[in-house]
Amino acid sequence: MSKIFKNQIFIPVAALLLLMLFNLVIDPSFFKISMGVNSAGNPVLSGYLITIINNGSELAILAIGMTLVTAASGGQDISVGAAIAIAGSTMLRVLCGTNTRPDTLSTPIFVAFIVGCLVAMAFGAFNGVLVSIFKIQPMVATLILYTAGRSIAAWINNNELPIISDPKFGYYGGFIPGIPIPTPFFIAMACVIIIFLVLKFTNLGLYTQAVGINESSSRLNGINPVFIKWLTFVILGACVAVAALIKVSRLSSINYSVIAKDIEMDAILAVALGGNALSGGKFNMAASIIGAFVIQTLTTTLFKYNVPSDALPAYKAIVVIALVVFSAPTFREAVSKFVKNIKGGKNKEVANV
Amino acid sequence: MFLSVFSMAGCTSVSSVEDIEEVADTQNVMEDDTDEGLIVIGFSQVGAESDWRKANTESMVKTFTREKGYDLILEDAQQKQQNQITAIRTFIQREVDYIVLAPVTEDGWDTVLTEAKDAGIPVIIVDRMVNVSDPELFKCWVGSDFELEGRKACEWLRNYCENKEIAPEEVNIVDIQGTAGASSQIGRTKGLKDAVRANGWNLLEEAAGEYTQAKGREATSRLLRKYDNINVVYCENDNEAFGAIEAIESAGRKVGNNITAGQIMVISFDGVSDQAIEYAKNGKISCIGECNPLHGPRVEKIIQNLQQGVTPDKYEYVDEDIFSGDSTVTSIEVDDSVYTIKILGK
Amino acid sequence: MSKLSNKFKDMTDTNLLLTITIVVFFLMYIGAIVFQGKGFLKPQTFFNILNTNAALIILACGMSLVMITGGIDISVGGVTALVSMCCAVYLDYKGGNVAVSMIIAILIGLAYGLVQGFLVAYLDIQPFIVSLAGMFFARGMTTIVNTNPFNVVNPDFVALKDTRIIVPGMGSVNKLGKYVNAYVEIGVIVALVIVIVMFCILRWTKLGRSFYAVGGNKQSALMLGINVKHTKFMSHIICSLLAGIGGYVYFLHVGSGAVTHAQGAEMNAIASSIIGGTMLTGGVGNIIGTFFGVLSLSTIQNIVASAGLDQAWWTGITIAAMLCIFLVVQSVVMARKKRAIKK
Amino acid sequence: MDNNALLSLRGIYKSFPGVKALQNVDFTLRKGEIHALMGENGAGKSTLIKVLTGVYTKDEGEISLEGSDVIIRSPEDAQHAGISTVYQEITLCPNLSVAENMYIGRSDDVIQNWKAMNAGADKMLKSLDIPAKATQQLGSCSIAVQQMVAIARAVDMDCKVLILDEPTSSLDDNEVQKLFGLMRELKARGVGIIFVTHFLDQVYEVCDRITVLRDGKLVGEYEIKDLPRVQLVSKMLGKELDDLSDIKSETAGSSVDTSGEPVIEAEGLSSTEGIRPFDFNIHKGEVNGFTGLLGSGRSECVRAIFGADRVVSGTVKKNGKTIKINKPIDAMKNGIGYLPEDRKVDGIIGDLSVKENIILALQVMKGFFKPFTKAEANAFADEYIKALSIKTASADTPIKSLSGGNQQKCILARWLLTHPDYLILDEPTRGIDVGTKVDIQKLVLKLASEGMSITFISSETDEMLRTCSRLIVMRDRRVVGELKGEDLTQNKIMSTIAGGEA
Repeated sequence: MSKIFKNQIFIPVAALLLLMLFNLVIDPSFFKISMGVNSAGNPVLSGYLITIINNGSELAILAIGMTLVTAASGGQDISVGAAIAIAGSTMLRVLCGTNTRPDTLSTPIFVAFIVGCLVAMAFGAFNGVLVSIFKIQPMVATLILYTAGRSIAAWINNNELPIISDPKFGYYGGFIPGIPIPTPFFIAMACVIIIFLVLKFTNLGLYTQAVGINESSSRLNGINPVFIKWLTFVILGACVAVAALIKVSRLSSINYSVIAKDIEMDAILAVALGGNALSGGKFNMAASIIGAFVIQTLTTTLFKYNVPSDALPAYKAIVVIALVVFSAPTFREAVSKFVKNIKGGKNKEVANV
Repeated sequence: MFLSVFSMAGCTSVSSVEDIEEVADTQNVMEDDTDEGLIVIGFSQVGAESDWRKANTESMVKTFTREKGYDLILEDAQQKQQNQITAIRTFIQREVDYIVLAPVTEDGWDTVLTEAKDAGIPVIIVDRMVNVSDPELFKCWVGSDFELEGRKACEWLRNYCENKEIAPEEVNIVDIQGTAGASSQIGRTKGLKDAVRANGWNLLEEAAGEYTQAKGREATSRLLRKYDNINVVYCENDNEAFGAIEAIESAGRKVGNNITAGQIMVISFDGVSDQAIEYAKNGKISCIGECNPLHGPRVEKIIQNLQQGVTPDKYEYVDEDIFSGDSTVTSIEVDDSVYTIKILGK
Repeated sequence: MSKLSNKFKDMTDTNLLLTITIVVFFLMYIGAIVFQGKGFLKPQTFFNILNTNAALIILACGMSLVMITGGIDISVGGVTALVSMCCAVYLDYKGGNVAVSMIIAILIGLAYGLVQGFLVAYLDIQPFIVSLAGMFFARGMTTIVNTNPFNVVNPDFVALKDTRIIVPGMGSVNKLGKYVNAYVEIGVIVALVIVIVMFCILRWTKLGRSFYAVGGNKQSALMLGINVKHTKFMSHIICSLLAGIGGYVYFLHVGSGAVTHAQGAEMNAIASSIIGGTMLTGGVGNIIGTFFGVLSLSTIQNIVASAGLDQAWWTGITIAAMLCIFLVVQSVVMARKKRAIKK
Repeated sequence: MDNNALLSLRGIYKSFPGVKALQNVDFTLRKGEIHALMGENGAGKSTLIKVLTGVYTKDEGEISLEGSDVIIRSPEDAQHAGISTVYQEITLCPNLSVAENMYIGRSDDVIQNWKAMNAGADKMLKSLDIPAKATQQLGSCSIAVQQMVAIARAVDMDCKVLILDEPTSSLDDNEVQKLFGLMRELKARGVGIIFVTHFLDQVYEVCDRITVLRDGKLVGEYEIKDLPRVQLVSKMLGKELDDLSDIKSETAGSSVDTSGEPVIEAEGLSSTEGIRPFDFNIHKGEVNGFTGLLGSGRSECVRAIFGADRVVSGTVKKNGKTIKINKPIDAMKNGIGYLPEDRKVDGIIGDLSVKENIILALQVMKGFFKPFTKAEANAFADEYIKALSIKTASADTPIKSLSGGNQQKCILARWLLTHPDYLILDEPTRGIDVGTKVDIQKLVLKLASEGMSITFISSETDEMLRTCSRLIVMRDRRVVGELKGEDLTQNKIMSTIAGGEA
């Protein structure tokens, strides 16, 4: 029992179950999934659970990269939202060519994705260089891209808003005809599977943790900490590109100042909710990914009860604080002491009698 | 892209295009008279939140070029009044000749406009109105009659329903509003509300859309979950309409005029972007109340008048049309004026 | 030469970074005058920078303080918006009086400080997460209080807002040939007072030095007999209190309540602190540097604006570039210094 | 009850999850005495001191100072009560000035008087002969100076009780003597001093009394004259000791064949850390050592061989073939292992498990894309936990929760697992109890006899004499001599280090 309680993954899972339980008690229709037909005439599933796995996908993908960056560098990348804008803008630019409202795509989507991916990884590499070579704290280093990112994204498309009319481009953020489950979920699952395979068949996990815990010692054991830190930022860049593809595909367009706004905060939260120390070192990837879905479940639940989107953060904040307070070691210690005291008091009373 | 907007505007408000050329001619003559060389204009723009806004900015930039003897300093306020106030103060320090202000909201301009007046710089307001204690704080205003736009769109809806024999109580409208407090939002909302009262339609809810696609989408999908009888979505600009259409389609519903058959009708404003016109052609947007963004030539004319010491009219409205892809309604009448609907063929 | 390098070696990290910041600021301002001409020569241009950024100066002071202590507080922008909205609603809807609105601002700041400080200092929760939640909460609460932006028309408040303090002996002749005195708003006076007070606290008080000690090495500070938890707690109290005051100064400057107020202010405050030579790792920083950091940041914005780089996105790119240069220079200078000491 | 008692601790209990660190410990300190607190690693010395200084709060027990009970909840309280402490690790703030480090956290004054503070600090620094300025930033001083500043702070506090927790580990002999002088002076003033160290010589040089702890329990308190060294050691270990003499009897490494090709041979090697180019060689099965004062460049030499610092000149040959070593991984691939000097900073990876720490080096050598299976990793870990008798709850316990000696054994296991041809051990016994020290020395000799070449570095000369067959002596970052065979005596080493003509 205590082992389960102590396990890192306990916190996000418990939070998820708690939220589900809350919905089950208040309104079981939360779990209703119905089959409908979308405008393209395809059968699609809809319901709150579908919304969660659909909209939580980008967050889960980002949480993967963010977890690695956090583990290796002991800091967070706050530029992922801006980087998504850049990657998305690049993809649209490549797809559209010179015409911002093309009838046909000027390049295959695959090529556009690769280019967007390279650009996102290049920006990740830029952050990585600042952090690993210049030894600037990650939050500060990524503040640069955070400030400039959306401007760069606007600049890539001359501040125009390209719109893709080809319905195929919409598949990545919507539905593939004939498959009623939203595509982003498949993409997220693919990313999750890839990262777990990578963690299993390479030493990425061991190296990033070693570097995050003790850089100097890792170096003396033959690890190149500079490269590992840099690598985690590049991997995050790749995650950003995938998330960007989903984001722009959802709209078939882009809004530079709004796209993926505040997603960095949610991604960092996902890592923290997963019980991973934001100061780096040991990490649990599964916990982070569940953490991402906890956040999305919370968001969807709040939406369901008609909390306006602007007021949403206030409720989120309360839940987050409750979670971190509950998982704070100091708090747990105090509670267990308190419980002990009560029990101890009872025992003494018994003894007195 | 700009060119296409321009040509489209050309077909809708021919008069203004001719104006440009006229003014440009007088300008060339004028240039020799000014010793300073360029006329410096500080333009504080709201932002780049919508296609309309961008077309508006483009119009200004294309009009006030160096070749024509102007130096335009453009400041994008990114939707914040504070940035506009700062920009105007910077203009004052730089001693520009004219300040053009496209205000983000109507209130809170007294102080800074007084400063401009004290510094002897005339201010021209474009698009939205300002609400100031002393009307002398600005020279004149150029923009659209937003309430008229709203009334025209509602009149179209009334005519359409009458033609199709749809009872007023069957019309269930939601209003996706623009940036709260903006003149356009106030005018278009008022136009709708008056029409709802006069015609006996149901206005289910008013939601904030902030003139953006993302907000439009978000608000619409929330409303669709809340009400299952919505059949008209009244979006206060095109970008909101794009968002609304996405939301409707991803909820598994269809957009279109045939509201008795379960389709949802989208009404929108601006009509500046190709996409909006495209949507109107193929019936995704049922009706668009045009909002003419081409303020540049009008402002230029005013500045020319001021240069020559002529006081312009205090309020100048630009001419605007109404578009639809559906030919059920061909003309409407508002305030005793008849407006022909521009039917956009496929 | 060797004397100079010795001086460089003996300089504390704080003073070294401060010197860099001040030098860069003056170079930049001179550059602006040379390239942009008359606008930057007018005293009022400089005072306008102060007027516009008075609130940011106050926020950045608080931010520097928590950063020196080794923490971070990203809720300051949210608190500013919340303060503006609450005060605006109170003043207009309740017809309240100005003094009470000030107390409201301070109370909001204090409440934030108490909660965040307690969570960070006594429950050992990472400050980033705590203040992130704080930011979410403040932004959310602001919308809950009131969604629509509006201007305050309360006459007492407007009078206070429009009060201008003439700067003696400075001014310029305007287009109409009239001599106009340079002026600052009340907020600037508040900001300057806070800069001075904060400087004194950090330099000469026991608490102030404790901030540096805790930021330098928490464990050591504990062993040296400093109450680390209390020190951290105090840093958050002061920071949030300053966010409350800064929020009011912001409110006084804009005279309205809006959900979008002070958006990104926390990042500007952090950027100003970094440009001013405060290090996020803690233990190094200076309030005077922060003050110049804010000025540098806004001078850059001004240059961009008057350079006629019309698109808004240029501002973002230049600030980022400047931040990048500052960070790299800092990093290189510190590394050099370390090497110099070793030898 | 002793009337002269300055500080007394009665029945102290302290436990951590899973560990009873202190059980019913009594301790008495008298006025004007220097009292050694001895025990193996994990015996509870550090815990006791941390309880006394308020870093930990005790579970049970009483502390009284000059006859009246005191409650100490934080280091602040301890300072106010007149207890000041110098810790083994430097516990000062590197970003503050020297003067500030000496005065911060001491007074109740709200306002700091910089002038008085700097003047006072300068006076103190001068009187103690510490080469630092009051206004200098502490971080710009050498480690030894920083440690001296910490001592100066403690001395300046006019304390009643001064605790020195292994203060000498980063000081050279000269500085140690200076410290001892200071301790005697304070003792004469009536200050009670608690002295914790692993150096037996130092204990017998300055202390009056010894309290021995073992496994968190009190063994006893003794007058120094009543307790010969051997007995002290046996009390600390809890067994009679023949082992020590065992080792002495083996004249180590005398049988090494040095005629063949050296395993590792370096020529003109130097690194960015400022050592003069040096030559070096080692043969199969040989144990040699670098000796010299702290800061003489011992560690820098071996770090250069391992590629831990950037090498700027020189060549390295292995079995006669030139090899290129730019970074640690190159050295590892060529069969070189390096146990670093600073275990905490360069050795352990604190939050990772014992298992992960053990397999790390071999894993890195095996490659990024070839992780060990769980079974393999467990097998390796179990093998070495057993072989080196590492005391740990399980292979999955985080290494940071082990005692210093056991952590060191894990690091040793890490390198043994890579089966190096040449192993560098830099201060493997620092801060480790006598029992483990002996274990490690024995292990070194055993490995050498199996054919491994080992370089052994230690601050304790007798330990070097016991294990090494050849010593390379360093002074001021250059090699000044090489001693072997007959020359391996304390005196000869000392004179070579000192560098006199004699």
